[in-house]
Amino acid sequence: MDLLEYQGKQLFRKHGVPVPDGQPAKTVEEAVAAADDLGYPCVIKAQVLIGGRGKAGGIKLASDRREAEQHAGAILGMDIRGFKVHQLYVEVASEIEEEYYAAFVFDRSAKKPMAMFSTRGGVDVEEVAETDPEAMRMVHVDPLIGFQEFHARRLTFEAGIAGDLIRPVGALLASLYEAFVTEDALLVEVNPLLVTKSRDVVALDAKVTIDASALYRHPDLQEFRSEEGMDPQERMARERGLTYVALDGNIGILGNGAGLVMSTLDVVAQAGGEPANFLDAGGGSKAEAITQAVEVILSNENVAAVLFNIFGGITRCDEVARGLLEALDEIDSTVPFVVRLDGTNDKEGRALLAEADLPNLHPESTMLGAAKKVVELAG
Amino acid sequence: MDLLEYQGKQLFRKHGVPVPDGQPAKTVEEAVAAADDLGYPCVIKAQVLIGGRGKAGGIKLASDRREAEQHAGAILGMDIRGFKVHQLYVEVASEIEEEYYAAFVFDRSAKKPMAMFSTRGGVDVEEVAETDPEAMRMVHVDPLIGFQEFHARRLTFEAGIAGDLIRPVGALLASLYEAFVTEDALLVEVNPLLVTKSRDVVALDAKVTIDASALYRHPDLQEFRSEEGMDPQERMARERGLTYVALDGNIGILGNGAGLVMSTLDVVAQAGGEPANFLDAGGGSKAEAITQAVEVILSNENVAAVLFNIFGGITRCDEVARGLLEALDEIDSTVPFVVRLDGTNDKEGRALLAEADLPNLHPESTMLGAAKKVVELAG
Amino acid sequence: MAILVDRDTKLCVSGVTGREGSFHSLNNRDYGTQVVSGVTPGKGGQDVEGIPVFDTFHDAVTETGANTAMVFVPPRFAADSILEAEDAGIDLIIAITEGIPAHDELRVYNHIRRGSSRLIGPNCPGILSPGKANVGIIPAAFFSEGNVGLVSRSGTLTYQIGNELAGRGFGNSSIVGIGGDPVPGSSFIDVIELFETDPETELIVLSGEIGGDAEEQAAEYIGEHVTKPVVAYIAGFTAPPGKTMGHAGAIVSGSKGTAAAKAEALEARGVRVGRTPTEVAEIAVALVTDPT
Amino acid sequence: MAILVDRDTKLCVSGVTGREGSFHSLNNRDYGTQVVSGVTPGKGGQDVEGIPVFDTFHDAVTETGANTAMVFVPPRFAADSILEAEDAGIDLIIAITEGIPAHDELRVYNHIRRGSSRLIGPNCPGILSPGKANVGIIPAAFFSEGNVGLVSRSGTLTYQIGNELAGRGFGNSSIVGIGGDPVPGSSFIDVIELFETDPETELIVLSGEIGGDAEEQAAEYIGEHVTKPVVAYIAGFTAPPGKTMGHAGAIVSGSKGTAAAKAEALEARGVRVGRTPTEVAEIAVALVTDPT
Repeated sequence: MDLLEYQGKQLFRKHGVPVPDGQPAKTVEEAVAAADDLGYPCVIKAQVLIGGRGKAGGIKLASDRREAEQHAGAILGMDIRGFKVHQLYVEVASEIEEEYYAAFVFDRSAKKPMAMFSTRGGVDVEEVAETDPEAMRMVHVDPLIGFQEFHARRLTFEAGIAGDLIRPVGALLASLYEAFVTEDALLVEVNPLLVTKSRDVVALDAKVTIDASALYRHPDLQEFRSEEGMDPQERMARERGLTYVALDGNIGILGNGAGLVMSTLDVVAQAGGEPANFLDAGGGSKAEAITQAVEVILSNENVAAVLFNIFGGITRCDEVARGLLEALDEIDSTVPFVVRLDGTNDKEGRALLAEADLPNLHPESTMLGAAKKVVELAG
Repeated sequence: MDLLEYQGKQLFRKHGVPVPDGQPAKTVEEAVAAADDLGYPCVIKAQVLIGGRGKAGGIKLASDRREAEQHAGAILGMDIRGFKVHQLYVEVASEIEEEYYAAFVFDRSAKKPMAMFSTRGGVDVEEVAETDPEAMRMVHVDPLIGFQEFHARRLTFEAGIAGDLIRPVGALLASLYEAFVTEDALLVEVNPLLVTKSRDVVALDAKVTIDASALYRHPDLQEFRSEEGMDPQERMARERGLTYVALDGNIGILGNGAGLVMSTLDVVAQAGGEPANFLDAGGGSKAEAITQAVEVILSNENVAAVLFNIFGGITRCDEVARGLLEALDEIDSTVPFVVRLDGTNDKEGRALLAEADLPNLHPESTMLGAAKKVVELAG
Repeated sequence: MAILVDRDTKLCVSGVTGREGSFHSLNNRDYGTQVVSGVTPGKGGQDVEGIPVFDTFHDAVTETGANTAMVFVPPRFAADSILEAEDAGIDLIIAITEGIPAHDELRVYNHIRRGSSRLIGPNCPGILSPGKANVGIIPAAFFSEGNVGLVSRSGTLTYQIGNELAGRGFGNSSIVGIGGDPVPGSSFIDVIELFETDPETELIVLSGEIGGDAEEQAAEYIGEHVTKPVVAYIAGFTAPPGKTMGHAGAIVSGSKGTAAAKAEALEARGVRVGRTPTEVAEIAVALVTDPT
Repeated sequence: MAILVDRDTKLCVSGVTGREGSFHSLNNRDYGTQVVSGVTPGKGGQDVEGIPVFDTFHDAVTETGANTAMVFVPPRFAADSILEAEDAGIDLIIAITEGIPAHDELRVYNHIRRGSSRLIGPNCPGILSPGKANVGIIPAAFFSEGNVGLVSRSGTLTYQIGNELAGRGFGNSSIVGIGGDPVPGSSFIDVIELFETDPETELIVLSGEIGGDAEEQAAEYIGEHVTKPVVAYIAGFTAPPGKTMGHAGAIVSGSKGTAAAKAEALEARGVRVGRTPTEVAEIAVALVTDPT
């Protein structure tokens, strides 16, 4: 779950990561009131879950109330790389002396958190890491002992920052790690990490991704859950607890288990078809969940045919068959369904489908056969 | 550093360990005001750093203001096993249903914290552990992962407490561990851990020992430092940063390093003498520290002779000699000093003593010889 | 022989009294697995169709000699249950639970890894050694004893590939689902190392997917340490690139995590990669018929 | 030969620019120890009479090939410095610092113990292998090369016993101060194990003191694993019992921690215990003259 900048900064503050004063705003009036409150010059920032806001004109300096009003009006409702701006953040303007970069992220390879620091912040750090790898300092943190002072010293001394910044940057990194762990973040990224003219160190941006699996222990973070940037099917699927990703083709896909669904996409593509979605019905799906999944798939008007590819472990094929039949009964669709059922209770499932004997139901016995069939039916 | 009950409970509260309401008091008036505030019945408790307060009459139930006044007056100033009562704690009376025992302590042998729990609390648990070891449940905690829910389950299920108490007792144990670690305690002990008639779980007593080496990171705990129960020499030594323990004999002992001082005590005892103190001047003592140490030793009027046993590593023998000569110059004592110097700069140290040529200074070249000499001189 | 679970497995199931837990425990027992005990705090003393239930793993180990644990409790309790099993001296812990918070997994991983227990999963379908023992939720009826060692990040995809292999007459020494979480307790490498030394295993099939670099690491390991033939499958060639917000992840991994990059890494080390589950089985047939 | 430190030791000193740190670093170098570098954050690039100073242990290891660390920084910084040395891949870390908080020591101990580095101390005088290397604050002039391995919890008592032995013509293979803190990085057993396999060591002297049960554990180990003669000394026969408030400590240790109990445990395993440092030396003479 990605957080907007102002949400991330709220967490930063809670854990002692210094950030400039700022206030969120949803309307031009709120933005102007916030700007008046914070004082001028201030910065009006679009709050969207995508990078490149500055280049897109989503971040503007306002030196007085007139400018604040003007910028807020211009930015609200703006479209930034497909994301519409519904939310602003008004922040005190900072005088920039240096721009650094700092982050904590999971290193899946080493299975440890990785601390990252660079003096080349405020720019595309992926490019920095590629063209000048030495400029990106990285150290692993043993999660059982946590981020130690020596980690901070390594990062800062090796990056070669000035002596007077070693301690404040180190302290910021320690607080950032605390936020990373305490808030169950998968990523905390500060770019740029600012050194002001008065040699203060502040996080000027905040990119935070929270582990959705850990939300149960962060009731305060659940309200940050945003549906911004989701297409209607994705929103429907989330409401029903399904994993759905919209794609561009015309073949609806449903499977159980992410690996099998991905494999199904591949096989359909190889057979010459174009999937309309990725939908993982998950393990142990009951009939009701399957019915809802069918609704989600069919709500996409591009869908010309649907492939059900089920290999039951926890999932029982008879439940899937029952769910599908219920859905077809309710929706009354003529879209053809190719259904392949294997695994737990597959015989029972196949029997249910045979019994229903619907004209648009096409049972297939193998995954490859089913993929070929659905491509044929989708035309 | 041992804490008084009310100080320990202050820490408990901070970490969520439930304790009955209570207020400290230093006078009868304060105690009565506290009792009025808390309501009756309440308990007036002597605050001393020694066990067995109840048996000694240091804990009394007051059912009204008259009794509160009476008990507070009786307990203040009372002597409990050598400790004079300067401080009271007034606490809401609890209705006792069960008395358990809980503690966290360092297990030096396993080099891990040990969690302890017993349903046989409110009594001498050392005796319980001896006569009925099964009644004392103990589990080690890996300090790198901390006290987990399973540790609490093991303790409580294995102790066989009622099902409705598993969670509250487990939660109390988790909070107690947090206090143990966060406050740098060497011991936290709750005896009794009370189950009230309304099935609430509270810590009715609190024994907490704080690691003196960690006080630098607990400025709030430093004010708890008490000099209660210390003899005048111990207080003088502490003010000077020396480690001093008063003993019953007449031979003053000074050495550098706890092991060497203990060994010196043993050797003096074997030679037939009786040490008057243990004094470790520590590593790298400067002349001034030695001078102060001599002052502390001689402030004990029983001292008939003094043994200096120095083996210099960090400590330099010439510094020791210089400190001793300065002290003797200032104090003008006739008490004989037997001095054995070996190690770093021993030649220089011995030369300084020889040069001073004081009548009450007796250099010796071996530890054993020095011990025999000081016993002879002490008479 | 087989790896990890076999006739000597003595299984204790955490969450044995739950709906899924009891269903699969009994299923595993029906298959022949020795399910000696279960753990559900507060239900000690009860039993699940003869499987005795204990309040703690420690009691279960002491009383029933369990050497393997299966963790079936909800995510909120799973990390604690794994740690408890380890503390109780269980050798092999198989965590089925999906949705354990990543930081919990990280702590558990780094703790377990430095001890002597082995963790498989979490978020995995378990391990099946056909004809010997089944621990987890793999539908055993589809698989028979044989010489193919199968290791996979994905549950149902494992069944699919196993099924394709079975369709061509292959049986399995063991089928190991290592799980799809970012921090699996055991990696492809850990399992492949066991297959390499298992006399029954003659062919190893690795089933991977996009994300992370576990397949790339496995490729390197195979190139250096594995003498047995290995066939691989990678799911996700046509998966859309995930939306990730920050840059740190991309920099750290150093890998694109794409199916193409993984297939390339494997092929560079001499591992043949099937483009569909069916093709994996076909390659396996070719390798056995004409091993080169 | 010797144990732990010798001519191959390449020492990096944490806190090398401090008053005590520089004094003893130079002292150790004068003795012949290879003091290759030092660490003081913020003073990287400077030198202490030719010893190059680095900001981090990682730099020091990379640049100077240090394999041994001596930690001389104040207690507030010591645990971090030990962890840094370990993270930088130092094999042997000798922590002189006194007064490290116990919970810090506990975390450091449990972390280091599960890795491959060895920690001696904290709150110890270091290690002297006469004629080869001196790392720490042991006054080396009193000791010469020889065949007695000496291990002690106490600093100055070590010198006293070493001196008594020297007075009777004994030299030392190595003198190891393990430190007097409740959680020493290495125990008597760890060091005795090394002496047992060190060909130069013919006699082992153990110097203990009251408190804890390290001597009792050592006694058991010696009884089972040590073939070389061992002489022991225990300080504190006449020490007053410490005032401790709670009961938990006494229950956990199970040992009284008294000198008498320790001496008894050692003697029960055939270890002769001298009642004074002088007597230790006399027993050593007797053992060497008439080894039984």
